[in-house]
Amino acid sequence: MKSAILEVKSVTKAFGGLLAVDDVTFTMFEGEILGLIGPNGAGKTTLFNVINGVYKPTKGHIVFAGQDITGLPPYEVVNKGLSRTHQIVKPLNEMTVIENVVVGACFGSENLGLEPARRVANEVLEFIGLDKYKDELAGKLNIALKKRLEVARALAANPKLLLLDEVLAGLNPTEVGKMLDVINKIRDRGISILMIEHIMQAIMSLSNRIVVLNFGRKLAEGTPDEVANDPQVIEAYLGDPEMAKRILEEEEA
Amino acid sequence: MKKKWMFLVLVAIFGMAFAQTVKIGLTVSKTGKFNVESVNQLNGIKLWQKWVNDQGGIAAGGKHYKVELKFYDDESKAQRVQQLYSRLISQDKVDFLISPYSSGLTAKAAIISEQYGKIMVATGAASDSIFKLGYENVFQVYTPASRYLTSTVDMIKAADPSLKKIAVVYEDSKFAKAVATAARDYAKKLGLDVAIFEGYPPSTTDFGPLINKIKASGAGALIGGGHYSDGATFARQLYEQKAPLKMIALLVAPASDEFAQLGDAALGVAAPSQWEPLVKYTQSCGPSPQQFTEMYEKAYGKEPAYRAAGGFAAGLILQKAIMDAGSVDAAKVRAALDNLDITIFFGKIKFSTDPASHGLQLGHEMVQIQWQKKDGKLVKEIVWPLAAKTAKLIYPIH
Amino acid sequence: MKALKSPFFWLILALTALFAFYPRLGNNITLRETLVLSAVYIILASNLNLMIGYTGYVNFGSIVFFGLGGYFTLWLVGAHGWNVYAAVLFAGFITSLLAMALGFGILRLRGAYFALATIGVNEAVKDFVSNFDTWGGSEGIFLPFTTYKAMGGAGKALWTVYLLIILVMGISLLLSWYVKRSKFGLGLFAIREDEDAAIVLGVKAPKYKALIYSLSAFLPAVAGGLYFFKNGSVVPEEAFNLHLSIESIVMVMLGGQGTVSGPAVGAFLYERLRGLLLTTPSLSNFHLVIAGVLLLLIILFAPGGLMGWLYKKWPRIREVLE
Amino acid sequence: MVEILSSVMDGLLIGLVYGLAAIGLTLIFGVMDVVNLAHGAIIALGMFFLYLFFGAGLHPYLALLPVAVLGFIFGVIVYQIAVRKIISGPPLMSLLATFAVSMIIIGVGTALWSTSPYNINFKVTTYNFFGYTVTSARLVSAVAAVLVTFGLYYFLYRTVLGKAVRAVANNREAAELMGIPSQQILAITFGIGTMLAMLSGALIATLFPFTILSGGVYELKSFVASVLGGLGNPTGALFGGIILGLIEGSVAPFIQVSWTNVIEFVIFVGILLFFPTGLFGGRK
Repeated sequence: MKSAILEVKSVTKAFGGLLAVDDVTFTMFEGEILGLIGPNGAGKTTLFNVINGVYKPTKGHIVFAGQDITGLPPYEVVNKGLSRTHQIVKPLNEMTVIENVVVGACFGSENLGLEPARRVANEVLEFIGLDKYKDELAGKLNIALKKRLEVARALAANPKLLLLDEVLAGLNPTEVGKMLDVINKIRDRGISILMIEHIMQAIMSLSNRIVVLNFGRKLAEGTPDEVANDPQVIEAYLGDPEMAKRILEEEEA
Repeated sequence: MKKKWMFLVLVAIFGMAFAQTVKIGLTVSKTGKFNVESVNQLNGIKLWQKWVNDQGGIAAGGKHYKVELKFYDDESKAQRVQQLYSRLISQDKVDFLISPYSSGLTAKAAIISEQYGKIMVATGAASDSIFKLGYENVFQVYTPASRYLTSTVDMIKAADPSLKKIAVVYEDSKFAKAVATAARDYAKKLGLDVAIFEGYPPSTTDFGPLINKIKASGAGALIGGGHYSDGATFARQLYEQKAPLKMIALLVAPASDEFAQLGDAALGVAAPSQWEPLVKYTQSCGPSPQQFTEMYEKAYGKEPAYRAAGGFAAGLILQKAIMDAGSVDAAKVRAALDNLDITIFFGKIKFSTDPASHGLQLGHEMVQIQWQKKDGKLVKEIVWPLAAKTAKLIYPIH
Repeated sequence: MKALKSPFFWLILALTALFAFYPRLGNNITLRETLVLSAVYIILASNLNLMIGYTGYVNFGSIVFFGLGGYFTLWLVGAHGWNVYAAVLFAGFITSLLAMALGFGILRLRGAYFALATIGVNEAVKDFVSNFDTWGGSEGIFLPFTTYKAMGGAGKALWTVYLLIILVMGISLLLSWYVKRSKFGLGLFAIREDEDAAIVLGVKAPKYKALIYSLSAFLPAVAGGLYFFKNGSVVPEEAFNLHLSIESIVMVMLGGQGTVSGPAVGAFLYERLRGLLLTTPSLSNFHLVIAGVLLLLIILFAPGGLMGWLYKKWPRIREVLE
Repeated sequence: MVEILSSVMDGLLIGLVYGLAAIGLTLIFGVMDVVNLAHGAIIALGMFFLYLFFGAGLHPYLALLPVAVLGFIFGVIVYQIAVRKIISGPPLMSLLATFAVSMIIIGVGTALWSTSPYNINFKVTTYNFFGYTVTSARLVSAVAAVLVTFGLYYFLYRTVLGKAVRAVANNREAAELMGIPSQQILAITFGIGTMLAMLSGALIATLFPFTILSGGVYELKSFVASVLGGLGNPTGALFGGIILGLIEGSVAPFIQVSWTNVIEFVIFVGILLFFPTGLFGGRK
């Protein structure tokens, strides 16, 4: 049995009266790819934000590589070796691609100086296939390249665990293929990956295990096959008329 | 042909001999809050320039120096004053300086004049503190702040020995604060209770809160104010709010003719004045008060305010010192100023030579004026000292 | 030392030397008085650029550092008999510390809120000092003339202070250059581009912001100390003149924010322009209008300022001018 | 006791006028995220417009109407020239653009009127209620401020155009999708904000003397009032103005008046830090 890299322990995050994440617990092991799925508004991105310290959980704990990191600010979390990407890309627009990645390397887990960071950045850009764009301004890239830049920056921090938030969304099939290659290559480097994804085929094929969230709660957990056949999960995704009605009512209120 | 040449050469030589000039530099607040007072002062200085040049210039050491004025607009801003005085000295190469209007600006200009060792005659600046910094080149024309309002207190005390409480409310500026502090101490010495002693920011336009406070204090008389714009506003709002005061004496503003624009709000308001057209001084040089007034009225079509007189006086004092020195050499003129002890149309002039207060005015004295109604028209009357009065003090005013 | 190989480093040194020695030749006081103002503007703009250009925080009240530096210096020299060198250094440090403490508070605000808060801080300090009797209240502090005599007379003291101001200008440019090339600077740029992203990438934004805020206070405070010492006095409306604060932003924009040379060039040009407008009688009434129109044109049509325009036109310039 | 009540009443009356100025500032911020640094200059311009119409023989209160119309037109022009292009840029750009406008206004104003003080000299009656003295000018200015505020609310909540303004404030993109021409709405909003600022300036001019530089003080007061009430919230700004007036009136009896400003700015920074959405919540 491999040791746990990330333990999410009864995490709850409330915004006012709304429970965005409601008492979620799961454990993730070293070297594994764990998929986090669920319908829109299920609280996936909120959970990411709690894990990497953007939000403080209302209740519960986050343990990373045996250390309690609950409530640490994001920059401390990165320093411990936990990086992430954003669903809505956040390139540093007026800086070049390589500078973006150098930022990741400089302020990542190894706290590199500028020169070594530049070497790391070059390696990462080559690894991820962005090297020919390295002197372009990040703001000028197309969306697929920006997504790759997100991954490159996170990777340059030399993480033990990488959180990927919908890196496939908005890409065309060829681009999706390229990104899947990148993710597999990252896994081969021994980096654990926790990923949110909507493209079912992709997540089912990539993940070792999957956690399903619905209305902030953990609905199911298991191997892709187990999850895919879980009636509750099917209901959540396909929905029943009752539920759709209920959601509508809630939204109007 | 030859004769004509000779003549031309002679003219040129004489021209050079007679075309000596003395350059005097200053800044004027053509814009900003001191605009009214400062332009008044400049008018006085320009009148002096014309007066002395019409006589062929300043006669000293067998030469005649035509007076040339060089001035810039300081916008009533302290930061401009220092730049411009540096410029006057280093770029325009003026020989002597006259101060800007107001103690605050003069204090700034004085530093520059001292740093470069240029003589500056300070008019329109009453603060004492400028002269406590160890300067050697700055000479004050006005009665200093420490003696500015003391005779006002005397006047009130004489008019109403039963008065117990007064309020001192002043503009928070270098000049007004110094004056008010001296007045408070003097009033206390005379046994008066200073119920309020408070400054307001120079930019104040709403005196409501202060007036409410004055009413609440039960003070019978108010002395204070600062410069023209705040003083005029203060007086107007005191009138509108019906402040129950028996006497109001404000600095600077009521001493200007423009104060009459306030109409009924001006009535009864008193002010200390550095000079008034009706004063009776016997001059030892320069024009008499009456001659000066006539000259000024002819040039500008209105009665001179004391700032205009102060401007003229500053020029006249410098002129007298150059004449005494017999040259425009700075050291000699400085010595002449130190030794000056004269009476001119503006009053007595004598400077302190004590190193601790060098340049402070020791000779000059204040008069008190009050706005009264004469034949249905608002007029300024001299009401104190009693020997010089042109009308009786109205007391109480409400 | 890698710095020694950079032409830009030598350019800064040469410029500083030129400022220092050119007016000294022939004892040209007129030139000195012009240059001292340029130098002060360059110091203010350069250090403000650390906040606006590097970090993306619009400090509208940066002049508060300059004013506090002036006040601490004149108070220590005038009332406590310190020599001016010790006083300006102390003023620099204490102002920096105050900025650090303040920074941890107001740097939590972003965008317009931060800008408004800095205006509020400047005005609060100005009004406080106007009422603070230890510092002379609204009258300010005037130095006794003996202070200059102790430095070998006013003439000599003014030259000494001038050279010190030029020195501070040189250090400002070097600091700006050094920060830009450092890891610290990289972190600041990341904050400027997207603070949330920078934090997630590991940039300790609160610490970095407070540090740069405090750093951007040090040299202006020292310069304020020297400048007001040279003027012989300091009064609240001159020390905490919000207008000069905003003019500094104009200088930064004019030259090009985020570059090292831009703010300096902008400050120099702005001072020249302002001097020209103020002393030309036909234009002096319109100096504000002309400056305003110029600013508006820059914002609407050349937001990168002069350097941005140059870079666009001749991209190779980037290799020499930072 | 009467004295303290007088102070409080005076504070309330002037506070309403401050509130009107602050609404002009906060409306523009709320709808388009622009902190209008030309606000003070525009207030001063309102004072001088009133002065011009008054000089032409109009009663000052009657002159408020043409001032309002001019204010609206002026605001739309300023928006089209200086603000439109940079409305989506970083906050620095709109701050500087409006500051540039302020420099131009003050520059032209100084050339025309110098920086000397001006006065609106008209007949002012003084009333006395149980020992509280108040001038008609103060009463009228406060009532006018309240009326204009009601007018604004009627516009925002009862007219189609006003509802469009609120929609754009809420979400510009969504409003555009619904077919609301957002550029026109923004221009109109800037016009209204400018109009309110000019009206408040005109009302202040009936009370106190003014110079072309007077706007600065009221701009800062508007900042304080709008931040107190929550930036972007017009009702809050009105109450912010009242609070400011009350502070000015009611602290006077107890401390030196010159400390009032220190208190105001400390509150200002404090509110920004600890209640960034103000005492009454942010934009609505």
